[in-house]
Amino acid sequence: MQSAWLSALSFLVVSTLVGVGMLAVARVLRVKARAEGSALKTRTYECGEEPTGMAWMQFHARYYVVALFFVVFDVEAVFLFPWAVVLRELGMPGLVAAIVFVLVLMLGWLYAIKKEALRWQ
Amino acid sequence: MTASVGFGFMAACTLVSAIFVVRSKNLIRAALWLGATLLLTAALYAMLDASFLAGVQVLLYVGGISTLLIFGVMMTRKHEGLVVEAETVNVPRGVFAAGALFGGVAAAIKMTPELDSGVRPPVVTANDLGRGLLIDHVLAFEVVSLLLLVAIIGAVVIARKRDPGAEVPGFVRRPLAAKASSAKPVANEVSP
Amino acid sequence: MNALFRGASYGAVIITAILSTIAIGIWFERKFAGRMQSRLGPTIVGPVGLFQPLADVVKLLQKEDIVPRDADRSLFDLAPILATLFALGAAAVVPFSATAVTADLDIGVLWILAIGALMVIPTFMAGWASNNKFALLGGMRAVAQAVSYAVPLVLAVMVPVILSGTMQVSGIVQWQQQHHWVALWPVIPGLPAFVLFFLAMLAESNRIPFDIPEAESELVAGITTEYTGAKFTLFYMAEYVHTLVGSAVGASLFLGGWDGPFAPGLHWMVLKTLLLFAAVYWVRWSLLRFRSDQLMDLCWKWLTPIGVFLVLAAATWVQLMPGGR
Amino acid sequence: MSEDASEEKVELQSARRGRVDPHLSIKHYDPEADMMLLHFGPQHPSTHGVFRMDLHLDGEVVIKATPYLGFLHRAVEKLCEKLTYVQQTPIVDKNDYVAPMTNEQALNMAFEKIMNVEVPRRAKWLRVLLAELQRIASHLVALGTFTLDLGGALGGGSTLFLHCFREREMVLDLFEELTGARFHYNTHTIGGNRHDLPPGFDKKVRAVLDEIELRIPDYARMSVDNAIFRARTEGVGILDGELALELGITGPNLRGSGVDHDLRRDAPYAAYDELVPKVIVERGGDCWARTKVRFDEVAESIRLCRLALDGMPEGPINGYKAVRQPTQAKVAGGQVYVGIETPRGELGTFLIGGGDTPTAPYRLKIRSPSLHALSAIPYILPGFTVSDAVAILGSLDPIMGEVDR
Repeated sequence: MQSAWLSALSFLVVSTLVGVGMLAVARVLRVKARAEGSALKTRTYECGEEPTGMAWMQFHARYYVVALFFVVFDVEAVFLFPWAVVLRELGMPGLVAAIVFVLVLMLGWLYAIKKEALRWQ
Repeated sequence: MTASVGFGFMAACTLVSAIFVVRSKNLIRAALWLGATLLLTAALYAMLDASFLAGVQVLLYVGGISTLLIFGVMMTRKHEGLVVEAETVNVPRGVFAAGALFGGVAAAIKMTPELDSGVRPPVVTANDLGRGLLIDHVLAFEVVSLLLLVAIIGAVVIARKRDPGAEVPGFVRRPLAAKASSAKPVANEVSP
Repeated sequence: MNALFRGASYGAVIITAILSTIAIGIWFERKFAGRMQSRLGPTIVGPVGLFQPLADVVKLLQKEDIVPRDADRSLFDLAPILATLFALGAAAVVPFSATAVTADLDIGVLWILAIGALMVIPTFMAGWASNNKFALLGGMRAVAQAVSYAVPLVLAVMVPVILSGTMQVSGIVQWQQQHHWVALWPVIPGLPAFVLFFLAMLAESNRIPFDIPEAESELVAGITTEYTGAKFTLFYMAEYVHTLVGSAVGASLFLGGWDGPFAPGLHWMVLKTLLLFAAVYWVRWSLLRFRSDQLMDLCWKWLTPIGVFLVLAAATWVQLMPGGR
Repeated sequence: MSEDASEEKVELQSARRGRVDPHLSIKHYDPEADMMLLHFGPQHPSTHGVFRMDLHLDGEVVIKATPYLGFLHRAVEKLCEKLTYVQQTPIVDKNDYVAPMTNEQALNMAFEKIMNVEVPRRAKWLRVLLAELQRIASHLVALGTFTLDLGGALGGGSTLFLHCFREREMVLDLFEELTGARFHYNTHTIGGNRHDLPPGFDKKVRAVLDEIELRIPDYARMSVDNAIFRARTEGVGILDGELALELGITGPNLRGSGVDHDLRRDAPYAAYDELVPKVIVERGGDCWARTKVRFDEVAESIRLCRLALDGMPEGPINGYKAVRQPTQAKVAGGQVYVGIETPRGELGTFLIGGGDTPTAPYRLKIRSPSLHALSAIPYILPGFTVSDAVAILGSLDPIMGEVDR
């Protein structure tokens, strides 16, 4: 394992400490209300009205499609990164290969735009 | 030595979070635990000097696939107000299947002499991957794009399945991004 | 062990620096916004209101910690910590000067993108765990937005990677340094890529005109609706950290990082970062907000193909320029 | 001309066909949908006070909207029945709390009509001046709060909001100098006005008008001409003129739907028969058109204010015998209706005199334009998203004090 990864790991640990530390400090500093945990106070906010039903509900497939598109385009990007770093060695054939790769994907993009699959409602 | 202890610890963490994925009653939590498992797998990759793969694992799997799964879970319910519950059934059979798979893979590893030679494998960088993809396996590289194209088309088909409120009497779907010019002209002759 | 210690010590210094910059930054933003709106901004706490952010933090930390009855308690508590962690995380690979870098990973750019992609997890967690309809709507919007804008972000970031041929952030800065980025920065892929990056960064850190997830006039406070006290502070802070770290990333990937005449590299890097940071707030206090469907349209119909085009343009540039410049 | 009319008729029919059913039964809605009932208000940042809508959402699309009113009900009408005529003026100031001046004007005009009191010419011109100044202030608030809804309290919206309020402050300063109050002016009385213009006042008014006129292009750049603003408002919340007339919607909301109707021109009161305003009409019927009408009316009001200052006649400002005690103003009986064009539309006062005491009305009914504007919500909101709900509500510019009274 490269040493840089260890440094990055310990950086993340320090970052976590920021959040945890803040919550710990707040635990000491914060006021304890007399009516802590009272039914009125812990009710979910919904503009002062009693909430109707829970917020945990079913969602529509269009959200799913956006995530799917993200994954597809990210996979594309992930394949392009190794290409990007060796582009100079590859020369023209490498460029052509990538252009073909991207154009095929953009066909899919064009289809999606035509069918308005990415329209957010 | 420290490295293998660290690796063992990470592997154990991965395993524990994986168990949480299957044992978790709440599907959303299961999906989040899956995210944690995938993240820890990325850490394992990083420990094995596969930096690029580790980055890709986080970017695609934790960022993308778990989001996809969360959305998928959010889509699965029919009734408002119910926490998604999932029950683990057939535990013995599951354990048996997992054990069999583990045994098979372990045996395969054991039987492959190169994997057990104790020699550290070469570090594969993104540059090596790039050369491999675009010089040795160009065709595979191009086929991947076709695969992704199929994925996009599939996604579009899913999305087009239903237009909410399409055939409800009295409900009119307005064009969301209508321009003012396409707005309905209005009465002018009525003036008191 | 040495590496671990390096990470911890550099991390402590960099994180402290980031947090204090943000404290000043909040003061600066409020003064700046005040001037734009023909008012004074904070004036009471300290000289010219300089201690206002500090007072705010102390006030927020003293607030009562209210957890909604119907919330998923553990996820509710975990989300703000993760938000801070992932907002800060990208700073690990940013070189603040030629030497001041915590972990100069060979896949630095990928690390930045990966950590950025992780940000959707705490956002969704907060929105879902609150069991509040506004929070859930905000959370879903936030996830969809972050996930969508990650695509132009990745494509924009790929342009400097292609031009310099490395994914190491310090490598990209060095490449710019060697090629006199000010004079020779290829305008065709470089400048539009920077604009694309800036837009995607605004969206990723939920700043106006892309602050749909929070959208306080519609969704009250989006995912932070149910959060009080320290947990709210963490979210609030994470947003600013995200913007600042994003600015630092932008400065090093597109604006030559520590490279600059007359002054030490650190000064230039800080200056460029702060200028970008200020630009974000300039935009924030002058524009209105987009609607979520317009946001998605903008991303998928315009920014994504432009990003793809820029990537190909950069690749062509590299191939056509003698010596790959 | 006839061709035009027939074309319009066809379009009207299609507009009616495409109308949303506000009583849509949710049971008949798609059972597959991800339905959510969201209480929007009363404690919500952008409901312009205390207003509640129950939104049935499919994802983010509103499929049914049910407004609930009455959170700010203060029984003003009933209170007026208990007070003497003179005492009522400061009470109604609080109805439309963004434009108090026009409230008291409407009330006092009803008193004058039922008591047959002639208003002197100078008082009429003064009333026009005050009403138009109030219109400027009120439309600035409407524009500012609308961008606040669109751009958020923590963004560009608040920038325009504060700029608008700065100009509104200048108008309020003028009112303060004239009447001594910033809100409860109590300057309109039976038969005219209470406060005459102090010396040098017209110069100050002109300075303020010049200042506001100077800033209008800036506001246009930040609102009606801004690309994001247009993207957020164009084609959103389309209210066709037919529906608007059916619902009794008046004022800029009606004129934004292409109906050329303005009481100042069509049924002149005060000095509007001499100072005829240009009526601004937009045909879009969407949020942008409504805002644009208000925006252009500011400029028109500035013109009218200047005209009123130029031609302000000399003379007394009150034509009614001096009232020493509140009980001196008496009405034996009869009923009147007076409607005036406030910044929000037709503010009507229906008054039945007499009853148990001659010093108080038997019944006072205030017809408030905001109430009618809100009645459009179940029709124009469905089909749009939650974000648009905020924009549509903001563009109707309702004032809850006036809605609930």
